[in-house]
Amino acid sequence: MIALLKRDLALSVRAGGGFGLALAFFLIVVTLTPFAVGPDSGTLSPIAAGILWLGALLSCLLSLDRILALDFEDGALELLATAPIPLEGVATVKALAHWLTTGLPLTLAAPALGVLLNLPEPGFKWLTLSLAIGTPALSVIGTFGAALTVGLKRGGLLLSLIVLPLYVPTLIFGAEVARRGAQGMPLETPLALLGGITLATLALLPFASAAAIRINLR
Amino acid sequence: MIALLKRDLALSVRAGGGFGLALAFFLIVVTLTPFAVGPDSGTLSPIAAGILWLGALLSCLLSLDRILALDFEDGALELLATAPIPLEGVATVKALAHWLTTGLPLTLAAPALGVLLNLPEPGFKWLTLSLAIGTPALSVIGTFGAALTVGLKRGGLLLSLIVLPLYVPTLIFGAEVARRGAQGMPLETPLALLGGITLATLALLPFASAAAIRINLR
Amino acid sequence: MEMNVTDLACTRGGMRVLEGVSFDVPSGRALVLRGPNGIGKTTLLRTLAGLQPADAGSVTPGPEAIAYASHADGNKAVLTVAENLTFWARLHGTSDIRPALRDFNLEALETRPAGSLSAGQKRRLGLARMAVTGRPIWLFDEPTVSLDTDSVALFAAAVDRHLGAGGSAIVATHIDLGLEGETLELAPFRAEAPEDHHDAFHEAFL
Amino acid sequence: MEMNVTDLACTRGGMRVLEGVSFDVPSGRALVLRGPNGIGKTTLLRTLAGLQPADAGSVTPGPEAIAYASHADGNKAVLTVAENLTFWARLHGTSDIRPALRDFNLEALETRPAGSLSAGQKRRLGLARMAVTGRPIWLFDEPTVSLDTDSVALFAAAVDRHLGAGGSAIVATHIDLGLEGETLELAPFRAEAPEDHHDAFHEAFL
Amino acid sequence: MMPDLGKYAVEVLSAYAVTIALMLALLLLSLRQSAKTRSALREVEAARQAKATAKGKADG
Amino acid sequence: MSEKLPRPSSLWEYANPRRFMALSGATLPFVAAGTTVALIVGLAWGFFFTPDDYRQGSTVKIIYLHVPSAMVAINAWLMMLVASLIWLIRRHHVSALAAKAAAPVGATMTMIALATGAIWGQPMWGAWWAWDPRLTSFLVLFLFYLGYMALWAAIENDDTAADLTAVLCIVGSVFAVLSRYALVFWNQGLHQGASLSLDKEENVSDVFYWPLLICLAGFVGFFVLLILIRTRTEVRARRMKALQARERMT
Ligand code: HEM
Ligand SMILES: Nc1ncnc2c1ncn2[C@@H]1O[C@H](COP(=O)(O)OP(=O)(O)OP(=O)(O)O)[C@@H](O)[C@H]1O
Ligand SMILES: Nc1ncnc2c1ncn2[C@@H]1O[C@H](COP(=O)(O)OP(=O)(O)OP(=O)(O)O)[C@@H](O)[C@H]1O
Ligand SMILES: [Mg+2]
Ligand SMILES: [Mg+2]
Repeated sequence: MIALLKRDLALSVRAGGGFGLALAFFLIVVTLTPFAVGPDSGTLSPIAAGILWLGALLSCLLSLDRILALDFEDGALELLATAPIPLEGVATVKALAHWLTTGLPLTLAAPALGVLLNLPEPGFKWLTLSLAIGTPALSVIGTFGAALTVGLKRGGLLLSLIVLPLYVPTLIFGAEVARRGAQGMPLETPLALLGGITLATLALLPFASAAAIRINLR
Repeated sequence: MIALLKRDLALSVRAGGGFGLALAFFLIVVTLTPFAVGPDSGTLSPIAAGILWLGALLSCLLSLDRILALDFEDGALELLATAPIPLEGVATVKALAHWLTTGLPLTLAAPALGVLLNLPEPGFKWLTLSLAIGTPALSVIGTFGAALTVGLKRGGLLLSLIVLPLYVPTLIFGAEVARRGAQGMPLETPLALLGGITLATLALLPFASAAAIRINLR
Repeated sequence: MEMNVTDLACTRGGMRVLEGVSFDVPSGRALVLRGPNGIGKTTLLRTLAGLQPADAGSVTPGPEAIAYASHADGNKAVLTVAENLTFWARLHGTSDIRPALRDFNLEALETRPAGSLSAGQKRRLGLARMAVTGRPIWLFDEPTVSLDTDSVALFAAAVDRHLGAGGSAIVATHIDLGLEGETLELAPFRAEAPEDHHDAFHEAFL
Repeated sequence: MEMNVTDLACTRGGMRVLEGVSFDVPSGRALVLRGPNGIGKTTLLRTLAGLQPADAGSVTPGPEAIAYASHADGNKAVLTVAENLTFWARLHGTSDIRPALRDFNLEALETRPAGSLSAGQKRRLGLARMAVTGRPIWLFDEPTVSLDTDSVALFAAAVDRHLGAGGSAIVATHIDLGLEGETLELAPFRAEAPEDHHDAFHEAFL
Repeated sequence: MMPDLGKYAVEVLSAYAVTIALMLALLLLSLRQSAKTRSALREVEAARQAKATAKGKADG
Repeated sequence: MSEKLPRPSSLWEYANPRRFMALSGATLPFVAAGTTVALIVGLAWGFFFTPDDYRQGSTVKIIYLHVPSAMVAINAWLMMLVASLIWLIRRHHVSALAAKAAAPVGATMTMIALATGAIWGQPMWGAWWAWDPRLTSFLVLFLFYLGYMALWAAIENDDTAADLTAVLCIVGSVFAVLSRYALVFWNQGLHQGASLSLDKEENVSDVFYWPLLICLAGFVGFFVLLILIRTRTEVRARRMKALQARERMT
């Protein structure tokens, strides 16, 4: 399993894609927002936390199809399915590798981009925290979506369609935490719920992902 | 050339993807925005026009890799390059087909989604107009990006990275028209500039796209 | 290790392809599968490897004793030959990739990225993977595609050595490899187009 | 139509592959290209078809007289056989797809989506495309892959008819098709590993 | 006959129109698909039957 | 597909495609007749013969469309969930096909509920749309329907498609419930509470109650009717596919 994680990380760094591109997309979405909604801070400030969460979610989304598709195409997924590790473990490791190369950099970059959108001062801490807690759920849910669509040609957009409604609860609680944080409001409840969602998806969804992979390999 | 256009349209309808999915993604981005920035119309109204433009741009972007990649993979692009029509014509037709299956539906759907974001009443007309004028430029620019990245495996995210900066001028003027329209401000200048950009890209970029395709086939 | 297959039936793309396949492969022996294109060799091997469920019949031992080499090699273009092999070795809990590199004449290529290999070299790397799994039963689906004669000899020698150490192998191929063991022609096991069994539960439908 | 190739040099992936290739193909004749894997047959055909520039040498006539059938067929899985062929015909300004369908025994499959065809049938469709281009010089890259013997005969007959009508053809293949014309072995044209020409501008660099 | 809908006539009528249009569209679509597959299946079954009888004759 | 079948010994045998076709063929005309009557009576009663509400004016007539369609939309998803579970556990093809057949009907009902709600919202709340949790969760439900149908359409192999969509349906159901709670937490909302509860106090007044109930029956009948028609279509299409594949094999 550690070998698999190492390999996936090496691949995403060496293929010159996985790692930098999600981050770049995040940067670009955030940069384009002022062009789209207008530059004045009165407009930007209140939506900053939300746009950052939305941008993180979208960049996460766009890198999902790399989680399994490459391994499926070159036959490595079949070999992993017959290897002496459970497919649930493979699904978990894949999600973890995705988080390490996408969710984690996004979380670390978010404060810097918050400056661009005039995020209010107290919001930075909570934005980072909410992303740190919420993005693992995004990766796990995304792995499930990728597992469902792995057999399809150009399943990319279909994958987005399937995954986005599943992202709704995470997005709501995550953005709520960041928003309340920025306004200095109490945020224990949404924070607890966000953590709960992440833990529950981590515990349960790998089974569904493994089942979907098995069905797709058949 | 008409044969090519017809084939591309038939493909995107029959493959059960190209057509509906960009629209679905647009719907989803717009739907998620309130979850991210909060539900009250005081926040949503002023950013509605911008978010709609941003959403249209992103959905456009995500469907770009279908423009040429499928033809490249199955060898049809090589055959088109040796067929007795200029490659510039092929690039133009591909962009047109992309617009008909993406930009046009997005333009038509935008007013309906404007309702969801509480777009102010006078904005609907100008939003639709600006999208109708601006989305062709998005398709043409996108075809150029697709031509640049067509030889790469999973060029999807790299494609986004290349195309997004090229989209900036269109986005600025398009969103400006929609925003000013929503606020009842004068908008002749950005509208004229938006039209100018579209015409210029339509006239010039197909040559660049054709050159890029030629280089990638080599 | 011995392999027993009894009365196996396999389905592909929703259609019954093979029926009533039975054979034994004693340890130290190989079984060569033959049959025209589309008869179901790949389907049978995938079923044996546990990638798809059997419609009927039994296979012993289960997938955990089996290593399967399909048409695709599953190696990563940006990783080097040694990195690819090491990954598979660690995944299967073994560690020494030297013998596999030597057996398939990959030592000179060890540090080359797999993507820069020629088709035959890629194939050799795919076959070398089997040696590092450490599993007793090897399944091969047309292993010699794009190999030149020298490499075919290397492959046959590697399988022979595996058989000599008490392993067994099933090879679907169109050429003669000179392996110890029998040949199974699959054509007789082709599934009949089903009659309309009005009593049967699902047949009524499919 | 006659084809003239003089002193052609081709490059692939930044490396010079073939050098000094010269031949003539008179009209009504075919040329068969032979050579081991990786020698540069595909590279040569792509250069002749105008898909990549020649490093040196000349090819007459240019790409507009040439139809090229590569490894890939370029047909769309969701369109039917007739729709695919009609598309290529209209693109080349011809219109009658009947003869092509007949020549390649595709009439029974006319309304089937190309995606539901077997590999050999797909290949036949790809070859039928050449007939609707209406061009005089046909280039084939391993056309008989996955064809059975009957289909190979169909293909040879179609090429013969094309030659009889004054066309010409260049075929890279490993099997004997019994076509009218010569054979060109590519091995002697293999490019030398470049010396260090310190004076030459590009050589020093590659 | 027509009830007085007051100032909300447009809303009420358009709600009814939209609903009935969508339901009818779905119904017609389903019926058309049903008819299509039914006749296509009949054709396939007939062809099979014909083949089976032909084969039976040849055997007997 | 017309031979006589022995009497079923278990309820599950109705999942036999042949028996399903026989049974559904026999019941179809009755369902169609009942649905037509209920819809015409209910809608006519509601539209022509009920008084206006003192607060809402004539817009209250929209309730006869809005509430039944909303209820059917939710219950269609529940039915798909049950059918998916039956498919996964007992592998009865008809139940997978019934789930497939239900999705477009459910999606249409969701669309009707959204459209009539939006039309109603304009006079009542002064906006076509508000991010009320009930409304929003309907939007999310609509997205689930879209994704579910797109997945069915995208996968070539029918059994694979049935399996994967069933998994999606189950996971989606959990997330739909989760979204509902998230949305309630996120925004308190403007929407009406329950109007058809058993608690007499809460209920809409009797004048509106009976036509509403009949409309509800009509909408449910419409749903059942369409499920039967569409499932029959799917069964036939499936058999045709099997026959053609068999043909190709011989
Ligand atoms: C786009 C806007 C709307 C949507 C999506 C929507 C959606 C729904 C939903 C999902 C239900 C629940 C049915 C159930 O739980 O069984 C419902 C019921 C109902 N809606 Fe709406 N609604 C919308 C607008 C409105 C408006 C504007 C009104 C009136 C002011 C309204 C009045 C009602 C009533 C009275 C019920 C019945 C409550 C019940 O029986 O539980 N709705 N609607
Ligand atoms: N994905 C699929 N969907 C539907 N049918 C398939 C699919 N893959 C294979 N088949 C069919 O199943 C049958 C068995 O295929 P299989 O790949 O097992 O044959 P094979 O003996 O390995 O052939 P080859 O020698 O060409 O490799 C063939 O008739 C083929 O047409
Ligand atoms: N994309 C590439 N990048 C780098 N080198 C390549 C690439 N494609 C081919 N080559 C090299 O160029 C040489 C010529 O390749 P080419 O495909 O023309 O050979 P071929 O004669 O067609 O072989 P085959 O019989 O296998 O089809 C080979 O040595 C190959 O390794
Ligand atoms: Mg095979
Ligand atoms: Mg070649």
